[in-house]
Amino acid sequence: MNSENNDGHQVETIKQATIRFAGDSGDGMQITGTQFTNTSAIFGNDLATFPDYPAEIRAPAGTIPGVSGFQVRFSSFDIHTPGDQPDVLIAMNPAALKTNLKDLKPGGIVIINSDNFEKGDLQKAKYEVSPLEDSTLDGYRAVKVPLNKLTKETLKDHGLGPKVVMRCKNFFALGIVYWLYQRPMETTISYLDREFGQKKKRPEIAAANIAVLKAGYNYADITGEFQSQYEVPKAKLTPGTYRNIQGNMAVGLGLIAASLQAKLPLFLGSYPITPATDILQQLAAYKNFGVVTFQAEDEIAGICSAIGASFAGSFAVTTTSGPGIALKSEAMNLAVMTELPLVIVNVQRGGPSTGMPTKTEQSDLLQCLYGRNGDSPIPVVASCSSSEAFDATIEASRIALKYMTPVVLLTDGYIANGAEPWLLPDLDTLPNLEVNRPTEADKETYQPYGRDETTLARPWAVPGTPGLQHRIGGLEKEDLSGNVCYDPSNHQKMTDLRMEKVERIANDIPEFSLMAGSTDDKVLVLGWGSTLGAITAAVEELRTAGRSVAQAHLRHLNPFPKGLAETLAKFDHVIVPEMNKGQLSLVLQGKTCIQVESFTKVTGLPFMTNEIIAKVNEYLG
Amino acid sequence: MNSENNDGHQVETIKQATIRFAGDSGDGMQITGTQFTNTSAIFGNDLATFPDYPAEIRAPAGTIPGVSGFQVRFSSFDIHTPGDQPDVLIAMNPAALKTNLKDLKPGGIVIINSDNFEKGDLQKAKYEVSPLEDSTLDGYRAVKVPLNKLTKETLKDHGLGPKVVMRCKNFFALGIVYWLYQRPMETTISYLDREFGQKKKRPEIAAANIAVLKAGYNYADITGEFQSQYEVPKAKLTPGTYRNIQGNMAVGLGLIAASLQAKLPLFLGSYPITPATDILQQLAAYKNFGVVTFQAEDEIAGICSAIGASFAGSFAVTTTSGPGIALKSEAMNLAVMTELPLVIVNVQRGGPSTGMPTKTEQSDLLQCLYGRNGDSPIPVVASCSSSEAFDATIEASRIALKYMTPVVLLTDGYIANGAEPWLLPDLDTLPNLEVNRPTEADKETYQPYGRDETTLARPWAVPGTPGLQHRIGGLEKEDLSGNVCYDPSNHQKMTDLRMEKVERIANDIPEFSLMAGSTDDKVLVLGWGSTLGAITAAVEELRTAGRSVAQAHLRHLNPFPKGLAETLAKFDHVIVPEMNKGQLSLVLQGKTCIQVESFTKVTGLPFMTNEIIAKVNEYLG
Amino acid sequence: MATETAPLKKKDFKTDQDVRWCPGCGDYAILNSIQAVMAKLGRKKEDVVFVSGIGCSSRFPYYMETYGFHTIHGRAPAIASGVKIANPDLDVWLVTGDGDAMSIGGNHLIHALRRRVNLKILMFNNRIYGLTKGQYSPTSPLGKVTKTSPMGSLDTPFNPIHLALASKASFIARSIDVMGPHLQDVLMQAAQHEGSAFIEIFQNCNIFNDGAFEHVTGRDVRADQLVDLQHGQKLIFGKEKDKAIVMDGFAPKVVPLAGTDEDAILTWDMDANPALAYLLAGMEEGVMPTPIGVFRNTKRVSFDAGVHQQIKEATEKHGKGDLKSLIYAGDLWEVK
Amino acid sequence: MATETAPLKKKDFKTDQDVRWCPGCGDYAILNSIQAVMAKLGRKKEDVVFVSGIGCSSRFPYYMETYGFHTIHGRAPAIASGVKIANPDLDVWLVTGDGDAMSIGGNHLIHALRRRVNLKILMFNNRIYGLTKGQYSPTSPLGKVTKTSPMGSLDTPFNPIHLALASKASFIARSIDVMGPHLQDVLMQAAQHEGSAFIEIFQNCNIFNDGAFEHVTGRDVRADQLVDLQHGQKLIFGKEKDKAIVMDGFAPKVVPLAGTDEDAILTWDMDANPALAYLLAGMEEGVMPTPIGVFRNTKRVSFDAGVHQQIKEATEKHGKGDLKSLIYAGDLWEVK
Ligand SMILES: Cc1ncc(C[n+]2csc(CCOP(=O)(O)OP(=O)(O)O)c2C)c(N)n1
Ligand SMILES: Cc1ncc(C[n+]2csc(CCOP(=O)(O)OP(=O)(O)O)c2C)c(N)n1
Ligand code: SF4
Ligand code: SF4
Ligand SMILES: [Mg+2]
Ligand SMILES: [Mg+2]
Repeated sequence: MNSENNDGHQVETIKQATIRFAGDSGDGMQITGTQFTNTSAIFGNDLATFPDYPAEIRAPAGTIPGVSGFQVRFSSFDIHTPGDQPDVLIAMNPAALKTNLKDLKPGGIVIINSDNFEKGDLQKAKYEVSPLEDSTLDGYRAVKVPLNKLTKETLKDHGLGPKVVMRCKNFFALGIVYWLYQRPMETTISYLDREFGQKKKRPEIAAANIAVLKAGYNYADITGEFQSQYEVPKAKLTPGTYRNIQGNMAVGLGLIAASLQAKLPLFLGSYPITPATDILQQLAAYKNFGVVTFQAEDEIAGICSAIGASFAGSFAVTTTSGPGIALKSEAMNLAVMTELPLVIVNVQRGGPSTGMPTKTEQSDLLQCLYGRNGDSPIPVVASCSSSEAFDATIEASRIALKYMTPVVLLTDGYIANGAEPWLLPDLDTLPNLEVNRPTEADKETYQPYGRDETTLARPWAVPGTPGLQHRIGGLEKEDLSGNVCYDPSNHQKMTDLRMEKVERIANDIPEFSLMAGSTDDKVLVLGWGSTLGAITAAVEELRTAGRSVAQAHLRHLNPFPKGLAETLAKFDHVIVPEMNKGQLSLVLQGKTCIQVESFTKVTGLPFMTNEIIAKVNEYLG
Repeated sequence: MNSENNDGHQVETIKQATIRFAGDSGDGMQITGTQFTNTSAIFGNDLATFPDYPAEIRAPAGTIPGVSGFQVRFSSFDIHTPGDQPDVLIAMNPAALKTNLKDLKPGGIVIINSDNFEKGDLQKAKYEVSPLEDSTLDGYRAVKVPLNKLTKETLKDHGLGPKVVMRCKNFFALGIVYWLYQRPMETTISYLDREFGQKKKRPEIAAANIAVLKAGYNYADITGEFQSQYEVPKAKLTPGTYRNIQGNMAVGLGLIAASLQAKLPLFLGSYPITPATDILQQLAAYKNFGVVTFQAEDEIAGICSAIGASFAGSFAVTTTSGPGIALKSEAMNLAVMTELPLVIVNVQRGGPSTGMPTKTEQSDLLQCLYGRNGDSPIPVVASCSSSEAFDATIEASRIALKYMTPVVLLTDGYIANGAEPWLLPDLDTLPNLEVNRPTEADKETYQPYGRDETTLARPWAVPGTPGLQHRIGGLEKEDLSGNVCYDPSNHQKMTDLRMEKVERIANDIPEFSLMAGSTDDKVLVLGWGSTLGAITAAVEELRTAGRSVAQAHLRHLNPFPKGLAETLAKFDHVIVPEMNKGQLSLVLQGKTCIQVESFTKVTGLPFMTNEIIAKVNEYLG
Repeated sequence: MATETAPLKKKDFKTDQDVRWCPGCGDYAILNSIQAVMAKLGRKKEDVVFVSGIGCSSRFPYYMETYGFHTIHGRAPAIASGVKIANPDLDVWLVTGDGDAMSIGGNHLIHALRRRVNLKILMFNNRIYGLTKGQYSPTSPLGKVTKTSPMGSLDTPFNPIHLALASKASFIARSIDVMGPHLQDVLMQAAQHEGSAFIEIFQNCNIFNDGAFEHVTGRDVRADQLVDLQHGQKLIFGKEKDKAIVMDGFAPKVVPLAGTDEDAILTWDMDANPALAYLLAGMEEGVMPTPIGVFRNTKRVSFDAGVHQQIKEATEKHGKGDLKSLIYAGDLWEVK
Repeated sequence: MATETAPLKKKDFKTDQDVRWCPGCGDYAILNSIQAVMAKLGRKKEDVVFVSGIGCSSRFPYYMETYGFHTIHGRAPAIASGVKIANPDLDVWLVTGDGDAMSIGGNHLIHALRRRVNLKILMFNNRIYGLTKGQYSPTSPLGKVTKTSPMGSLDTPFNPIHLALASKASFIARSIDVMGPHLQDVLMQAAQHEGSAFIEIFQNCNIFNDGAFEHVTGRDVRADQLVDLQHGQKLIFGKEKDKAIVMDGFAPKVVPLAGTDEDAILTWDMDANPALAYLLAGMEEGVMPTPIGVFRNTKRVSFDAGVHQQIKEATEKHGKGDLKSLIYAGDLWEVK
């Protein structure tokens, strides 16, 4: 659908677009991307984003390791991924061009800051010949904009130092893109006013950025560099109030919500580690919710302080990433043995070892399930998207508090840093997580390892309660009394009880069900975690094309929901895409003996929709 | 076969006997048991032992937690386990009687120190009525001996203090048992001379113990308390030189042998933990082999020092038990990423958490396979008996050095503390473990992450080698160069390479094969680790009875030997006995999709032969 | 109920568990002193928590009729910190050994001390790993022959008082298992201190390191080998109270009291520069007298109090957090 | 080959890797000084190993044309100990940050120091976690506002020199990123020391903690805020060399040089009781001058040397171990 707008420009209405902003880490690409995202969200598009940070704090300016990217996809329909290939690439320097151009859609638009292609710039990006002068850009629509010059020009009367001026140039680029997609500038203008004008008391900075933003918009309008403008109409989204949210923030809010629903103070013991640090940082700001954040000396002290707090009666949490889980395993086992509630958040990143801290992966599933000495069952809940992380967090908290057990909540770097619109929940629908604690009145009957008949949870008697003094620890416990006990049959019994308690959670979670398709379909795509978006997009596309494919997604990795094996058995092929070397596949086969087709990817990048489509097609023939 | 010996006593010739010595931890039961074992070994029986220590150093004398036991089974044929039920029980006090009587064979002999059944003694064992006076001993042949009195009497002229005198009474009991089984006393007499007379320069102690030993022997001979004596003839064992060995000692010797075969100094970084401490203690004594033992401040420092030593070119090892592995996981992953050779010995104990430190279990298999962040393949080798631990250690070392990888060697408390005759190896048959290191001459072609075509091992260039300076670490490595690299396709490639390197080890180990039976049998019993003895005994017995059962035992848990899946598929039922909740079963099913029957036991005690027989019969119908 | 107000006695702090240390172990005497101190302090049993790590000493909580947590090796300071920060109304005591506290747990120890979490950390120092049956520990002397050091240990030992000083502990003391009244006095002072208290207790392990302290704590030598630090008192000691400590340049020296100028005798001043405590704690055992008593007792708001103070201030400033306004925050938009 | 004997130059210790610290980071200056020191020391490149943990500072080994190991967070002292004990012929340097060394790695640090493993441990102290983008560290001052302490940190910081002293390090020093000649001098002394050397280097993180040391190291204030410890020299400092340190009871005090009795002025004596070093290291930053230079340099056989000495003695005593007699030992019996 093409048309012309008031200014006489041609306007093409499209259903979706994907833009990637790429530049040096000093170029403000994350802010630029976030601004575009917020504007589009408020405009009413559905959207998905993928920020891609460099590993170093500040790799040398202009080099390839220093490139920072932010991809946003927005649409007039329901979308699930930030897009396989961008339609538009903004490349602020040669390094950004070099690392990102290969992803651009053939024929896509690339907006280049041509001022940054001097000899030195090219060298830093290891270009021998300028890509503006050879065939590199063939097949793309390259728009070269002297951003530095134009920004300087725009601000020449603002009386600002040259460094400050140069820091505004990302808003020139943003202006161009706003024009290209006919976005209103208000959201960004009021952001700049708020952030720099009011909070940081630098109204001159706000004014400069606003001027540059408008200049960029006008430049695009006037120069006619672009063949047409595009319009992406509003999407039909579920009615309600929305905000954009990153996964780490959603986890933080979920934890506070759970603590309020449980009427227990929240205690977070943690040690900073990429990409989980944000949760600690965010919760540190919520002291008026009674939240205690304890930045411990290491991961072990982080979880141990949380175990102590749990013993003392708090709703206790620890947050980390893969290497931190490795360090916490011994203490996780103490929580298993003492049957204390504890939520362990693992924001997964590329492994093994230090691996690729800033890249995403789903490769800690086996570690979380099995990475402890002895038979040590721990429930595992996995979040599947940045906004759903709120619900997954509450679910993990519910299980921990109700079953008196540590619970692992898995997210990953993609969920943690990615942002998406979040339909805010009706607070009345949040589960009541209140716990029933024994009191002095129960003195005569209280048994530290007595158990609830249904859940098998032991009672949570907290220090300070008169008459319930007792002692717990990591040695095997005698049934009921909790005394240290080396009796052979007791060890068998307690090992069985610990297992069964976790297995019984399956009675308390939804049965396994399909999200799309039916058991009449030939192929089932079964995922978990952050691959949800890519899988959903792929299955929707396949089903629209009439292919016989169904979809399911596991939120509970331990225990599995009931009915899983029965349902899997009904398909010719069960494809299990994972960002690891087949960890869920191993567990599925191990527990059901049903053969699944493991489809894996460990590049540090999320699946692309097309990859999954291609895989499914292999099995559909 | 009955007869009478010279003294006119009736002598019954039997094929095997099982004796359990039980007393207070201060009563010297471990020494007594060991003496009987050594004597029987030298006499020429086959044998198997099972020591069972109390958890406390010195639980209060006379109490139930303070009971220490030592079971020895000896025979005139090839045996595999220390016996399900003892024929003779020596109970030095009421607590020992209470905890052990239930295991005694119906009609078995119980030799009781009747001097230790005073009121106070009974209270400590929580007996309300003296078991000597009620029906407790009905159905057994109880022989009450006033051991204290007789010992005192024997030593009245030795001029020793009363404490020292009392410490001799175990040898009175040993004398009785020697008489009962017609054992020569020489081995013990020369042990006492050596140990006390020569080493500790206390000849009076040696003399006293020898006197008491003989007194016990004579007492049994004269009193005629026993209906008959027994004779267990020599076994037909493979010819050669034998010694008795405990598993921890075998591991220690295996490590030294490997270091000599590799012509590399042995470096052990470790932190004491039950039941692995012995290995550290033993190796500390072998400094003249160039062995460096480093008692680190904790498990993490233990493995890290070993990783450092490996980088520097030593044959590096760390030893621990389950909780220590939990702590070492992060560093194990560093060894995976840096591809350095390292042997990690895990002497498993009862878990989870601190669990039951002095009890045996096989529950760290999953932890060792999967307990690390990221996709982190580590080869796992399991020893199946105290003497075989020597070979298993060399095999683990071979893999580590040849494939440049950390390797986990699994033993357990049962293997570690149990002793059995060891047919000493012909040293010429030990594998040559010499490594080929790049030198200055390879300067031009050396690549830190270049690889051997067959093994995929990278070259081990050690500091001090001119021209090969390079840098390694835990971040993802670029193929060949080893530089830090976040490139998506490189991460995929390196993850695949790390996996494949470990998988290729399957080309270098024996194919999967049956130890007994054939694929025509209906049932396969498939075990791993220290269950070998019980399984072998059970399968032998079943096959002798004509049952259709085969047996196989896995030494390599990662990678599995070739042909495993194919062979398993040929049986109606594959029974997998394990001292855990089904860990190998999960992995077998996960990797082969062949359903196996998990048969588990977690009581801290080894399987009994009868338990396995019963299980197999369930499937044979 | 009458029982609620009746003052608790020592025996009220005994549990029904059998005490499982070796007969003759110094831990018994310490247990006895601590139970006595509990009774004297008059705290309710339910408001007291004993946390321990792993080791012989760490079995301690089983014998105290309070809340108790026998945790994992070395981690007790971190776990106890969590208990205390989560509920500052509890009295949190920590029992640990020289291995538990200074080997595997060294980092948690120094961090709990420097943070000044209000914990009473009792380190039973027997200079050996007891539970694992006799390996040298970080407080075993150089050259110590043990199962893992058959030719003598090469590890220079820590001086626990030095480490506690450098860790900025706000209360630091030393006492001896068999010196009940002294130990109880020190423990009472620790209990009343607000902040991180570290108390080293010399403890005899009669099985694996018998007599390790005999040369300074033996009944015969004690008076000449120990000097008790009493605030404001001159450092005079000896069976006959005939010896004194003076400074010789920057080094302490023992001189006969007779003939020494009184002003020259060092006066123990807890509020002096901590380098003085460092100096005295550094006197070579056996050569100089070994100081016992309180090395440090400073006032400063504890970490846990600080945490709850910040929560209070934040709540006063921003109002008590409310879920609705937390979640419905930031850039919102409505879809109709 | 001529190159084998030609003395190495600073540039010979540079690698081909791009240096990836933020422009302006203090780490650049330190790298420069260390490369210079390497050239001066004249060791062969292949005989030097740089080990590091995780943090901005810990990227260091990538930039040194020696052997290098960028390990895991906090564990470098343990790994470096293994390297050095396995091969004492190597020069082992360790680069770490205040978080890597004193947070997660605190225990390994104090143990490596007390053992006196012959390591040169360089701690780049920027009083912040740089790599994780700005959280308070164990050396951040009380009240420090960071991302995880929005209302100010409640953690009392460590004094790294105090901790090193209490850990019995045999060489202890402090220098400053931008004071190249001083830093190089200190590093040269450390290199020549046999034992565990700990060197704290004040390092500016211009991104997350810019100017943390400006009040003592700034060009204008430096002369008045720093005092350089030189063995045998009086503690006199100030732009005009007009101030001196004297003792006031047991506390140090700054006085004008003019009018002060020379004998009263403290003389820096490295061999004095370590309590003197403790005292000086404890002078309050900003209020008293901050000491730099060498706090301690004692002679004592290093741990790694001791290990190999024991191996030598055992071998002399028992003969070189032989596999046959090792395995064919104990009670043997023959089956025919
Ligand atoms: C993770 C872990 N590592 C090692 C051990 C083994 N271990 C238990 S106690 C102990 C040392 C005990 O020494 P100390 O703290 O001095 O206590 P003591 O027994 O002397 O009172 C060791 C090494 C363990 N239980 N857990
Ligand atoms: C096991 C583990 N926990 C946490 C982290 C995250 N982490 C990396 S560096 C660092 C702190 C760095 O601070 P510092 O040692 O002072 O170094 P700087 O970056 O300031 O030079 C942290 C918390 C990690 N990499 N590994
Ligand atoms: S081993 Fe030593 S410390 Fe442990 S209980 Fe026995 S005497 Fe006490
Ligand atoms: S963050 Fe700070 S310490 Fe790290 S490289 Fe940048 S300036 Fe240096
Ligand atoms: Mg101890
Ligand atoms: Mg830092």
